[in-house]
Amino acid sequence: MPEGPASEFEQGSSLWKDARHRMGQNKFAMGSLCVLGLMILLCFAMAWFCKDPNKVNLVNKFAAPSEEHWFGTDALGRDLFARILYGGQVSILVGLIATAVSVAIGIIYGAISGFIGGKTDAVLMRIVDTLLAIPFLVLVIVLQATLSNFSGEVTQWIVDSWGWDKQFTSRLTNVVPLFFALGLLGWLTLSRIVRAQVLAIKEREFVEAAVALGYSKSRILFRHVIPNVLGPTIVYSTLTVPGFIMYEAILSFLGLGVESPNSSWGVLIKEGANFLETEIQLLLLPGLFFSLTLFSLNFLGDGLRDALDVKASKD
Amino acid sequence: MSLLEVKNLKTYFHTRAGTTRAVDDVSFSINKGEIVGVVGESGSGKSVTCHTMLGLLPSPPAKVEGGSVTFDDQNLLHLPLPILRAIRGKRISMIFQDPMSCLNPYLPILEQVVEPILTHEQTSREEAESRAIEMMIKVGIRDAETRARSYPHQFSGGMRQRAMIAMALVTNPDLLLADEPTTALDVTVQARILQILRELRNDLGVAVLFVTHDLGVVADVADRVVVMYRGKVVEQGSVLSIFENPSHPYVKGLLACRPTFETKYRILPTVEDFLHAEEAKDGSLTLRERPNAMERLSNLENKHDPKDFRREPEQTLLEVKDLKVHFTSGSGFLRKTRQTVKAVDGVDLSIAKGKTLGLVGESGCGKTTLGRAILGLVHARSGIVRYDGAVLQASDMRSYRKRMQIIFQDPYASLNPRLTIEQALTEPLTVHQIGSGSSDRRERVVSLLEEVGLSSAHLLRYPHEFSGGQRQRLCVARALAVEPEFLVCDECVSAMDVSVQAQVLNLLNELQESRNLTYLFISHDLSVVKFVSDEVAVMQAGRIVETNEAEALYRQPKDPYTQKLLDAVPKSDLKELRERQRRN
Amino acid sequence: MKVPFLAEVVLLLTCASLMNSCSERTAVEQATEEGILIIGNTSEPKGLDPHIVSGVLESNVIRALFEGLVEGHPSKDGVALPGVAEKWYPVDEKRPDEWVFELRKDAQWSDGAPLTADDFLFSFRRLLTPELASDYSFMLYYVRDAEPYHKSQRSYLLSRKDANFTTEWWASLKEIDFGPNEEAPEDSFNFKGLDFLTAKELEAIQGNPNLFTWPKGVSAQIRTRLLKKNLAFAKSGKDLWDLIDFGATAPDPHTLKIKLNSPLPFLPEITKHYTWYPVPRHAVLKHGKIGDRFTAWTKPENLVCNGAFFLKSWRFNDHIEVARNPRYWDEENVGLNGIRYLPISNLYTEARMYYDGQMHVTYSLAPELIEHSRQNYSADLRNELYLGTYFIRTNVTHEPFTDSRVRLAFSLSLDQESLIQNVLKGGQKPAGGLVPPFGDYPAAKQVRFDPKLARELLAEAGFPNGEGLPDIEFLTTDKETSKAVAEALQSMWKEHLGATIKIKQLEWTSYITSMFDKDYDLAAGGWIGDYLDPLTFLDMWMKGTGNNRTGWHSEEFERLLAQAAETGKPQDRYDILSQAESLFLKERPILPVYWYTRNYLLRPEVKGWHPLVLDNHPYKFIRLESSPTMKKEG
Amino acid sequence: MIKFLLGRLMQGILVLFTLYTITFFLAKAMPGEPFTSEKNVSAETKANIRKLYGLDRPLWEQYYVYPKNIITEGSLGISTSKGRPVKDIIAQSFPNSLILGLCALGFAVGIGIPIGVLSAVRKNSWVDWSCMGIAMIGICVPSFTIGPLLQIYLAAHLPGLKVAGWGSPQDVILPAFTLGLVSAAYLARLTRGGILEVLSQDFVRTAQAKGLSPSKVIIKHSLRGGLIPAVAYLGPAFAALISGSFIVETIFQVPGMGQHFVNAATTRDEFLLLGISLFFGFLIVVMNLIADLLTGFLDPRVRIADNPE
Repeated sequence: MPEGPASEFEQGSSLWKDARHRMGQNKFAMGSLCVLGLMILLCFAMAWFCKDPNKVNLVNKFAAPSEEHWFGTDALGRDLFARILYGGQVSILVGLIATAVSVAIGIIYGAISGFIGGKTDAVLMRIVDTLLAIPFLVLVIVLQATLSNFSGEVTQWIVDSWGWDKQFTSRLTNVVPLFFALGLLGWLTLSRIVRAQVLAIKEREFVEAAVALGYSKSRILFRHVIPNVLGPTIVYSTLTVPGFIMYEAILSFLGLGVESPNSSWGVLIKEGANFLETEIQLLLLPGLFFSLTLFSLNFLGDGLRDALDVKASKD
Repeated sequence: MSLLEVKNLKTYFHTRAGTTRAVDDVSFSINKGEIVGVVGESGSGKSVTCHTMLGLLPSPPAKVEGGSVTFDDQNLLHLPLPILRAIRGKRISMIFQDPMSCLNPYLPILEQVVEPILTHEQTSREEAESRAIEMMIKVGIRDAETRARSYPHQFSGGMRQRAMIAMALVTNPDLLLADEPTTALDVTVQARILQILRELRNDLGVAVLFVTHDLGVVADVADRVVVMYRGKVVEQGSVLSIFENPSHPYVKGLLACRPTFETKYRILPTVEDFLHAEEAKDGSLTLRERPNAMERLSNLENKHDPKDFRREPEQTLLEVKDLKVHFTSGSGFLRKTRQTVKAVDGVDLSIAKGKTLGLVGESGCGKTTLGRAILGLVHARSGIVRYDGAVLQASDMRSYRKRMQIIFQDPYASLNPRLTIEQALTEPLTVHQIGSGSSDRRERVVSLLEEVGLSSAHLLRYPHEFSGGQRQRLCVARALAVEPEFLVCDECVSAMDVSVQAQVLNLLNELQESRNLTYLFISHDLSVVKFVSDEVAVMQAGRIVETNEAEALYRQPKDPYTQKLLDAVPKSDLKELRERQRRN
Repeated sequence: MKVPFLAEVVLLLTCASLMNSCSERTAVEQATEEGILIIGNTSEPKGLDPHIVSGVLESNVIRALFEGLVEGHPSKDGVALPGVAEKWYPVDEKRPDEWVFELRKDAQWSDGAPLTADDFLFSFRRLLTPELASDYSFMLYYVRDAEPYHKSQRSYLLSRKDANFTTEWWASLKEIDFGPNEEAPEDSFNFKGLDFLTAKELEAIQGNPNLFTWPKGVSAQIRTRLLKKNLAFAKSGKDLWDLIDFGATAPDPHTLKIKLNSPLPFLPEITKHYTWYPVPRHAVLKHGKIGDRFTAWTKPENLVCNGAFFLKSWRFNDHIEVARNPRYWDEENVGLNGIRYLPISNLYTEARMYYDGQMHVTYSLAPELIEHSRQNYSADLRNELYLGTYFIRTNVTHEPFTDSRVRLAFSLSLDQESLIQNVLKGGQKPAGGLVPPFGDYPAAKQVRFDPKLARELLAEAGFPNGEGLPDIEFLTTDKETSKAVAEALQSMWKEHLGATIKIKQLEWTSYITSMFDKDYDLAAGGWIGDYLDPLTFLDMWMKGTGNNRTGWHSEEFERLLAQAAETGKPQDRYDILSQAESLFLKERPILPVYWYTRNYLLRPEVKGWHPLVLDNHPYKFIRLESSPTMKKEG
Repeated sequence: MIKFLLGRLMQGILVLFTLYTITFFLAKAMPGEPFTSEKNVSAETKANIRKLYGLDRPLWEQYYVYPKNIITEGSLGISTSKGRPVKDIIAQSFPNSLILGLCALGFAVGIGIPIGVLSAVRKNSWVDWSCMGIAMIGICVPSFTIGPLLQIYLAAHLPGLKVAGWGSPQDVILPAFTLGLVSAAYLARLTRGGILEVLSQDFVRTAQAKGLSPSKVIIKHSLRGGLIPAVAYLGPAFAALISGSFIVETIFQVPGMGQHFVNAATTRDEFLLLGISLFFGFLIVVMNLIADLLTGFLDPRVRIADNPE
């Protein structure tokens, strides 16, 4: 499909231009966008001015919030604020990239399944059924085993041939398999939703018009069908982000993901949950950042859906 | 005393974009047992008036700004909701335009018909059901006892509308609000429904407020007519007086722009020929009559003899031989039997280059499927389609796409809502590699737009920003972008107001002349088909029952089915009206 | 459609909870009254067959159901009380390599069958039956001929009494491996091993000697002879059991005589381990053959036992309940009417259930909750020394740990005290050596925190201030606690040595596998003693032992262990073992960090529960006394 | 109908077989093996136990023996970690998971759908926002947080509720709540969307014009169509709910099936793994089928599908 991706991109610009206009009028969405922007600013820019998030000070564990440590310290005396910000980097990236990967796969897979229909559809959907039943943990353990050596080699290769900083590179090569794993697993339900949407869109006359105009199947799929299923898909995919972020925590404990002592919101929350009786702020503070981000992401998704819904502005 | 009186009703819509005065100072009344037609094109406020009466408008954005609707000495607009609910469906019932979307697809028909009884009366379910079935029989649903438990989608359009009517009448209401009840129906069905409404009025004394955009229908059924334009009543009076002697320019235009069997000219007049509307900044409207409108109309009539300019046929462009398209149903689940529907069952036809073949038939007769099968959009089971001498194969269909195009019924649904006009029109050029480079293509797009009466200012807009007529022009422009020789027009004006319809029909005629196009014009509207076609084919149940020169076919139908179709068309010429007046 | 059903469920639930709320008593109060001890037991047992299971939690149940030759003391470590045996003594006090156990005459099984020495012999044989594939068979290897039988060393057993083989040779035959060789190509005879070949296969080799590759040092004459003997035996269809001269014998139904390979002064200690418990011969054979692993004899309705309790009910993954065994010989002194074991794998849930009054004893206590418990349940919080050591394995085949100075440096830079106080919080003891302190064994004090010396040693090894050290991978498991410990250690090594440590967290089996494959630099680990002797900590570091996994070995170390095995006098033996430990610590292939303590919660109404380093509290001495006030928290 | 069911049955068998193949090779690809232990187990013992489980046989043989045994003996193998037949493990733990899953589903449906409806009816009001906010919390807050919170702040103070355990009927309340929360939240959102879609359709106006009360309009005319997206979601979700959840089961001490997914993987118990994966796959196949049938029941139009020949 030669013109597929290119035309989608071309399509994208005008689609978003139009959507942006409508977004501007949605106060909730704009507010959410601001919160999200602030969060990204905090985690990616502000974090550089923070304390070392991995500086252990065993004596000063569970310190109360102070000028020195804004949010206090954790069980090993590390600055909680810095850990939340640095953890946010991983979690935001995981959330966004894994969602993007799964949305990309899910949309294309679901769209193809729904668009072609018939036997292909049945086969593709049964494949989804099969994949849904594969034990997740087993897959992760196998992935971990195969990828861990691989990522080490890749790190070495990047360091050798491009001269990148080793620390940075290894952090990157450690997290990338994680995105891969999560994105690979997250698209299953999404593809079902997309498929249902495509089945409805397929019957619309403009698709038939496109056939009549002699457009290729891939062009019709990418330019006429998929853009029209984006709205509901976006809303659903914002709902999957929290799942991804929490999954990341579980994977990290299995050796796939962020490497100790680095952290992420999921890991902070998971660890914090163990201090419920005694140090509940270890759960609440990362939880606050996490929830705030997800709330705004969700409202943003809703706003986007409305903005992308051309029908909504028809009167 | 009148049954219902609307006085100075004002309903406005307040949206972010501004205030729309949907109903602006409207007054009229209905007496017991009277059928009043409310006529206007879409957006004239006729439906909003109806909905306002029963408080069915979503608020916000709608708001009643003034006036009263008096029914039974009560002002419906100020009734508390529970009391209004007791009137809804009991004293005043309503029928809506689209029986498919207005019947709940998830519930059996019977369930929906008994619902008003069970809601408003203390009756046992059995009794309610028997009454419902009785009413369904009365409105002409065959085998009502057995079919009552079917779901809406298992009914044909006409049957659904009958079910709607049954549902509305089952509580013996005093007033029936019928909002475009026949618009989506075939002529024969429409004729039957109109007949039923008349009978009901005669038998039960039900008053009917009949809302429609079709003057022909109004002439057929109504006692009095209220003509609305842009939220205002522009004229009201008895049917005869309006048809005989319209005073308002809009009404004059409306009457003139409908093609009838008698229409002889090639270019239809439009409402704009008669009416000049000026919108002031505050939204108020000034309507002025264009001078000499009638004069120009008669000029048109004189100048264009339809047969004048038509060349003799040169060659056959399209030939269809024994085409069959079958659908199977039942491969879905929960269905016991597998059925084959012969949508197109052995059709032969041919169209000469530069000519228009009209294809008429009722919905479900297979005419749309035939059109699509010719273009290879639907897989044909057997038969041959020969185009320009060559037999079309499914495998090389794409190379013919450039030469054969289609225009669909619903211009909104057939434009991708996510593409700007420029994108939508440039795309076929890119795909078929017409024009060199983007600037050349852009020029072509602009000239296409101008050809269909739009301008380059519209390039960056989205379909939803256009009116229905403009959208259909866009569809035409898109179809023309690949410079086809042959166009299938599938009910392409059916959903339009007459004034818009006139514009589009004029456009099609102009294009045929300028580009020497060949049309297959599919429609259920016999008047329109007659207006555009050189030759007309009548289709019934997947077969063509009669083909003839347009004039000849309408004058002397050979097939009884053609005759039946022609009879069903509402007669709105003055002669007929006077005759009816006399009868009454 | 769904609503009425749902309403029903809700109604039902409400009714049930209302009814229950009428009786405000907690589960513990009720159980105390009934004399039932509710005890946390982490997880669902893999079974209750003493010969098949190998875990602590299984042993907790088995100890209630079965009784061995001797019984543990409720409050003293290393003291044996009469169990099935009334009396026991070594035949020769000076060289305790033969023991006599006099069984009580009234010993009987819970179904009334008499318990005799035969049951013990049957049990020993069953444990050693190769087909049973018991993990813990080696616990019987002390007994004469137990090992060659269990390992099916047919060639060895056939040859040792043959006059044609010299004594030295057949002694060495034990070392030459005729067992399975996994490196040989599959389906080859070497892959199966000479000892496991059938008569047909042996005949094939006789016909074509190239089919089997003999180990080095086996002369052609001996080859022929071995082959012949093996063939004759395989043809005879006899069991290997008939060939051995098994150390355990029963001169009469109530006497058990056990002949050991070498002197073992602490044999009674070892017999406390459940692998030495008797199983009912009649019941086991009723449900299968001696070597059948999956038989129904341990099902609640079939299980026959000889302990203070019998199996009352077993709801998979929910609970196991045992009840007082009326046929137990000492029934009148059993304090409990029953014990209910709950398989609670979530530490936090367990603690919360305890706080909620649902159990008497927890299995353990999460470090995060120790402080909370200390404040709110100070009387209940137990903190007891446990026979276990937490250490870090070094991979001595990986740079830089090939150098003992580096290993020492890494050990010396561990701030054990700080780790215990701030991270573990369970009152653990900084490990001075490998073997935790108990009894008369002199605990080592070689391991300490000395960052200055550590830096010097590291510099000496060529890594001043950690320069030149490669990135070091620290392998640990997926538990939250191990993560916190790893992060703390990571920062210590960073601070004191300038080493860059990468923490690699893996789930349990992957972690063990990585360790097996020596795919690590440093690996967290620990060891809990099986019995009360230093050997349980020391013998795993011998060459080729399954649990070594560091790649380290030392001939001197092994010589010392062999010498200890031949030493009968306990104090002398301890001294030799202590020397071995000291040598081990000097080399330091592992970095001992702390000695375990057990932290758990225990209700005050539980009496007779005393600290024991093996945590094997004999249930018969425990009793419950109602305390007057018990309320729900808050 | 019968043909349709037969077709889906065939597809289901294919799905299960593919699932078996993938899981089998994944299980073999995991590092370590069932008898990996930190105990000092001799090579001979390991060889014996491998033989006992048939793990010494060639891979292809192991590959076909397992399905063969399912068909011929109805056996799912013997768990290497629990030492008992996999069938028994499923038979003993699935009923508990089923009860818990049903209650969680009941809760999710009982809370999620009304909230969704309420939200849709009061669209863009504070009711809508707070309902959707609650739903969002339900989606955001992981069960390993909500579970302990319930234990500490609810169970410890309320008489009749236990922190954990699985003995009396009320023990199901907290785990079912925890397990069902996410589903309830999703359902609320899906229902809201579905109802809004239906409410914008013309037949709702017809119902209003008949004089029906708003509640009747919602219940009778909107709910059925509005629930279709929720039902489509419920199919796989239900399979996931009744197959148990590791986290909820370990927090609340429920003897369900979910923990076996994790334990089988971590102990490399491949027979248990295969057994429960196939069982889960079977549930998914059945639930999707039921969801499809239910959609057909809710939407009479789906029952007719016209396909060109």
